Amino acid sequence: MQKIGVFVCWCGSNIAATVDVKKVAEVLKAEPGVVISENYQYMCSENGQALIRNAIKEHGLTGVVVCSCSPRMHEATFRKTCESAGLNPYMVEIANIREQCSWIHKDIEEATEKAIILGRSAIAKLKLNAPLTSGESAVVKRALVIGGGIAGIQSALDIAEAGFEVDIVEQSPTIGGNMAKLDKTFPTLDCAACILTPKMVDCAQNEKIDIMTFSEIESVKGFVGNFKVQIRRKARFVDEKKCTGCGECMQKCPSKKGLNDFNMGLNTRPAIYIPFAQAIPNVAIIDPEQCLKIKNGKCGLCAMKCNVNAIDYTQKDEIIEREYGAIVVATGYKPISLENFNEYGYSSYKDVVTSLELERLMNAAGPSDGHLVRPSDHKEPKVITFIQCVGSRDTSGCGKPYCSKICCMYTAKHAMLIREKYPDTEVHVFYIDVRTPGKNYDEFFRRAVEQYGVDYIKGMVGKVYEENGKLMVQGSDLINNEQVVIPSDLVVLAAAIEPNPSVRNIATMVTASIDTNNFLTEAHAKLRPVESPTAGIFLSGVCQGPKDIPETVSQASACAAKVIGLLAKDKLKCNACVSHSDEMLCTGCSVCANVCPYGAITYVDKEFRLGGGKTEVRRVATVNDAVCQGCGACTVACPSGAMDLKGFSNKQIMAEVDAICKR
Amino acid sequence: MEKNEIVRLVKERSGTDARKCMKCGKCSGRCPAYHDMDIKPHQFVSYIEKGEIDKLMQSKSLYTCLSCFACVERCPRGVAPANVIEAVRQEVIRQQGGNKIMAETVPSMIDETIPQQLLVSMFRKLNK
Amino acid sequence: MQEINKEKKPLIVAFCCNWCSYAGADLAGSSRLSYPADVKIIRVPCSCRVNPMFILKAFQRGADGVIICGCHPGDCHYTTGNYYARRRMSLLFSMLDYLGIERERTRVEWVSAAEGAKFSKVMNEFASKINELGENKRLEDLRCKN
Amino acid sequence: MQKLETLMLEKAKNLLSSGEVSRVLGWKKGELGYDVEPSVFTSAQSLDNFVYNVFCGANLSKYLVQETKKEGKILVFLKPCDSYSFNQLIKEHRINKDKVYTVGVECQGKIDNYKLKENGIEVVESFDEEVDFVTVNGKKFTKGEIVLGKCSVCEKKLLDYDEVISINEKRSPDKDRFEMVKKLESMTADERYAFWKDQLSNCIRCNACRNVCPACTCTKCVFDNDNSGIASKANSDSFEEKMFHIIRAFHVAGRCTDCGECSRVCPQHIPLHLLNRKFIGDINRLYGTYQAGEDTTSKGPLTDYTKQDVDPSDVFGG
Amino acid sequence: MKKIAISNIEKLYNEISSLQELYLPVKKAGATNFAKYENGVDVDIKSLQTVKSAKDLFFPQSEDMIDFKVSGKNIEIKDARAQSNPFVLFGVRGCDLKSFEVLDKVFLQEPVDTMYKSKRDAVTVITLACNNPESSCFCKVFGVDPANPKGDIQATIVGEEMFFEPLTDKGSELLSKLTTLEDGDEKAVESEKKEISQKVEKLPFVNLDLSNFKGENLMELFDRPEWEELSKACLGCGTCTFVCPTCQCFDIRDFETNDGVKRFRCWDSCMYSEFTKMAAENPRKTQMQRYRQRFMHKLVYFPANNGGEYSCVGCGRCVKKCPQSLNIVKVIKKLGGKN
Repeated sequence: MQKIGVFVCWCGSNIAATVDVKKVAEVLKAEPGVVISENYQYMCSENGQALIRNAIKEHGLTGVVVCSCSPRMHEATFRKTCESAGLNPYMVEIANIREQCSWIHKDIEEATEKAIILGRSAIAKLKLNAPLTSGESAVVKRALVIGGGIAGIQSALDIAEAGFEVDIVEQSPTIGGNMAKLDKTFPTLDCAACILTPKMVDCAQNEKIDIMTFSEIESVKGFVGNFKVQIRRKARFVDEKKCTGCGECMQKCPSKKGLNDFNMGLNTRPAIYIPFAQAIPNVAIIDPEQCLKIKNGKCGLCAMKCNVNAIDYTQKDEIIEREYGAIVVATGYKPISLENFNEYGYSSYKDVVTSLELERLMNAAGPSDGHLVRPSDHKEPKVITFIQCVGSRDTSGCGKPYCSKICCMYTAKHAMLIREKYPDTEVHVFYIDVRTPGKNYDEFFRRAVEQYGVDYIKGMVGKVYEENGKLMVQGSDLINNEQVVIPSDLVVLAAAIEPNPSVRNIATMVTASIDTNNFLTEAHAKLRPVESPTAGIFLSGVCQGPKDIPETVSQASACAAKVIGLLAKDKLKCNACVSHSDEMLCTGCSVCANVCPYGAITYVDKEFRLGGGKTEVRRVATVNDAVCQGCGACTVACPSGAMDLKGFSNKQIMAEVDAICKR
Repeated sequence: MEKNEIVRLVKERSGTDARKCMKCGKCSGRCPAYHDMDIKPHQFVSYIEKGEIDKLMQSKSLYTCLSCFACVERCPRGVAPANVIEAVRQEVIRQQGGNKIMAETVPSMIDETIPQQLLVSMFRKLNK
Repeated sequence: MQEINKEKKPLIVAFCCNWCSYAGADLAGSSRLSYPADVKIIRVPCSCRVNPMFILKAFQRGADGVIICGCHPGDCHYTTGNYYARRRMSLLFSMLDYLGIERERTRVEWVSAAEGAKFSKVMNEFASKINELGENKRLEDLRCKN
Repeated sequence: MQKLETLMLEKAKNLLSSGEVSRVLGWKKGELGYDVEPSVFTSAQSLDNFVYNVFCGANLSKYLVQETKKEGKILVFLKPCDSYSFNQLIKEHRINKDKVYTVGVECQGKIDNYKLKENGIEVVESFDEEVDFVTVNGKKFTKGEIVLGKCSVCEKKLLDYDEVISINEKRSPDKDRFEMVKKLESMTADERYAFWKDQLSNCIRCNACRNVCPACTCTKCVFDNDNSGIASKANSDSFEEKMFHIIRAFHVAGRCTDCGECSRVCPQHIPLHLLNRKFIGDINRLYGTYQAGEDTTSKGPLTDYTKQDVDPSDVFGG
Repeated sequence: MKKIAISNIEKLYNEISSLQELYLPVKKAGATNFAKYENGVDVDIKSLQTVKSAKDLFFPQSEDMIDFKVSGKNIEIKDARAQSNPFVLFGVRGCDLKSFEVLDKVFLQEPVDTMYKSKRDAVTVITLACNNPESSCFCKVFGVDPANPKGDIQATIVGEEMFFEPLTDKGSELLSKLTTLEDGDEKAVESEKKEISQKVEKLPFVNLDLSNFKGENLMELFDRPEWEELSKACLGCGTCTFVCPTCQCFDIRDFETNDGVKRFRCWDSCMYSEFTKMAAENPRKTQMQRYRQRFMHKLVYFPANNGGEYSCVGCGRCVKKCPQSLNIVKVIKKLGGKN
């Protein structure tokens, strides 16, 4: 038999002025199950709480209804009160008779009647409450960072700094990402390598950080605090532990026709190579498609040359499994493919290049040793035309609907650097808008125009064609209202950026949500921008949306802070109001998992007794209490009525409905 | 007909939402007939948005547009300047009423200098 | 349309999501923006927790109108809950209409935690609409009416 | 059609004798010609009673939920509409596909026994089927006159799993699937209310519609579950008629393949499919055309969303 | 013997319903069932068979028993049984009439079911001979003569006229009050009856052999392997039981109202997996067991306890209504004897 205590709060005159609190207490006392009903001036005060505590002890109450202000205000208070008196905190219900009654109604009779009904409704619900306990789960004190660009590096360093172990998994043979390819960085024009490579070295030297390059995520299981991840370490045919990075093998390799990815394919590299001088790890790798030994068994020069016997032509992919408490997704971006933009002639003319290619052309470690020449004839370009928004802000279906955010600034940087280094070069920039919000950004852009005399033309290019050995760039000059044709030597396209294509697969594995542009969705656009809605998954860098280096680094650090906050806990307290599946009713149809935003539901085959000694194996849903946030989407989606939500069960809500409708 | 009504009709017939234009000028950057136009393709879009139909109806561009649809093809926002030009041209023709050229009479008018595209677009226009 | 007499006042059940609309209702309260006492609120974690069963049950028990309030689409605390609720309720309401039940008796409104004024306005409008419609006869259960 | 039956029998006998399958799920001859019943055949001998003709309206897919839990593989013949239900059941993990050998069979529309009786035919002594006509006891009918309602609007394709037995091109539908739904929608609310009140007050809650429905495969129905809060056994009040049918239709919304079994089996001839079809029509209109059971992987419309979905207040075009 | 032209019959309905409530076959939304006669209803008296049987009138699908009114912590108990006023049940066919005998054996034996009895006592039954029995009819197998259903008044349609013959005092009394009727001749009725009897002989199921269904064969029949195949397609719905004129199982349920609890009884079906949930569950776990129970009850258990009286009347409703075409005829043919 239930013993319910009802406690009606006056809230000074806030409630008592419009609600006859004594009458409410008196009427509710007559409700079946109610053994004590009191009213008091301030229930939330220490004296009020003592009243409740004493009543629990004296009457052995099984549940408490407080008729007071909004549960959003004091539900937690009264739960604690009850807990301290030995009553399960979830055996408390609040009837909101202030915000939703006394404050909005003037007529005392009407407000009192409504308060009674709200009280009855809370009693009806309480009768079906069950004591709930929040589950706990241990936290594995190790983080996984997927992606070894500047975002991943920064997150990993910060997490390691706080004393936690971090693994970086990078799909290419070296960490560094896109930033390693850049020449200079805006708006300060410091050299990208000079600021990035020390961080890369820090990663390599930090004993808390384990770098796994040329590796991919194979599968992710588990939940916040307890992820089990399989990582595929792809065969690089060189023993990472033995290779010293001396580079001798590269010299001897006879197969030298491979396109150099690091230089955006602008020059070639041997079949065995180190991506670039400061690569981390500074270890060679063999391209099996190109290696004569691996392809037809004839060669083996590099192995002969290697002093430390690091070469292993038979190496196989290896799958390792590790456990993590948190996962940081830092998969970054790539420029979009320009095959849809024939008008700019990217695939027809060698001297139409993307901005990232230009970075390599200008980089001292690039294919032309930092001497800016055009790819076709290696001559110095005298007229260079930049085209912005190539594929950005494009809703025609050819490009991307969003602004790629970084192009305005790097184009200004390129223009400025060129004018600085080659003052006799003419530089034109076709733009739609120049967007420069950011500290010292607009000043930077204005410098390009005012100090370096870059010719900015408001308008877009309609076509690029070749005439007399020149690239003719035809476009609008909207300010002068004329169509212009600029004979150029080099055309640079500011291609839109898009999330790394691997992110889709990774998002699916970690059950993180992803938007129509393949950017990962944050838990809240404003208030939780570095977390995924899936607990334990964090977002770092461009995988969440276009951003430049300073922004990426700040987000990466913010992300690290969140990870540290999680890993610092020994145990995670779970939400007590979680869904649960009645296995006797569940048909395993998978509908609930489809609507769960957290990936909290999995299915298991379970054996059930049918009676008469018979058993049956059925697929049933199980909810992971550590992951479920208690929204209840599954409870309505579930066709068989097997899913219900603790604390807001079907029966509880229907009991409230019934109570409200009684009159 | 009232001016606003004409603007509405032209917008409707062109099927173009001029508000989608982000004023990049790519259409005019690509237009092969640009130099023969008094009102340029990108201006057609902004004029119609501003309701300046009279200027458009008197524009010589109506007759210099080749209907090559390069502007439509190139627009990153899915706006169709050529369709606006076409719609204005149609409105002018409708208002002129009787002076329509019948499709049948076109062959007799052909001379070798008329561009093929113009012929095609005339047939498209006149056979309605 | 039948007049509702003084004793038989209309009854409106409002399901409000905990994060936006319930907070919006609290804000209406603290701003002293009144709406009829006929409106009784039931707190649910998210609009996606509202089972069509609850709505039918409310009508069975004598409710004259049922309104579901949730976060604005895109603002859901649980990111996607109200998107599902939106589809479910669209289909359910269309079905009730198909069965000849007055379509104004059911409603969905998106009310954020900041929209106390909107909450009060919506409830006033809805209550007056229900008043106009009169007693729910088409989805009533006579056993519940005494 | 006779030839089709021969091909099917041959297939069944071969698979049984080769041991590829241990049972055959098909249709068995009745006593009056039209009272064909679904049956599981376990031997070549028992197949003597196997039949496939215009009276095989029953959807066999749901039986597979239980049958695939048993030892051995079962051969099943699926008409186009059955195969959509089959797909939906696969999607919902209700059938173990490894235990089924699936043969799609051609269907030109099955006869509605009720319409047959209305035409005075009490016992079927002989019949002859063509794609567009059927002659029963010497009386010639166009298919449109006596086929089940679901067949006259059928647009379903024969889905191919293990194999397909088909001779003739499929008959095209006679009418628009949503004709009656649209007609009801165009009525006033009062007229609609009166229509459904008449129809649903005939409901005797025999649960035939529920139990035959391939989308209703719950371990325990909410209406049978005293813990669900809405359990009920009879329509003790007119409210319960509506409650039952709204919940039943909503329960299968987005999952209903429109196989029409609910209406076929209703002893009171309540056009229950009009409720399901309303949901299907709304889903098509509001969220894009969706045919449940067309595949085994896509997300159902109620477990999916787009950010631009209409608000419930705009559903009526307001 | 009285008669009336069928073209005039609405007048008769009006006259009867002015005296007592009148229930007769009414067509609504395409289905014919017994319903109260009121202005504007679509009477379908010629319909051979209603979907639900006439048992509805004594044993409705759902009926209130007790109301518990709760206020605060007090409970008040109220009798909620409906008062039965005299009423006329018109258009009952031979099979349904026979079913009343079966139901009486169940409900009127001690302890008497007062709810059933009050309605049974209040009725005056006007039966109607079946001019055109259907192929699914096999009432003759159970000793029913569809040409001669012995109600309080027996009606027969001959051509465009309906004839009435009172068979009980109750019947005579009612008939004497009906001024719209005129005197009729017996001869036409007799020849119609003969014709009906000839038609009955030609029905496909008229010679079903029931000889095997005897109490002494109970265990043998119970264990017959054919049940498995017979029940294979059974969906476990309640159609057969709900349209059956003799099925009499019910459940007692409580409904929580806004001020207490309403206790009512409603039909239940042995075909349901939720039937007779005892301490935990239905003792019959498989559909085969449930299917077997229904037919064993009709053909073996009931006659064994009731002097050989089967609790099937051969109306054929299950033959027509089973969604998957399972029915008692198939059972009788398989297990009954020399079929």
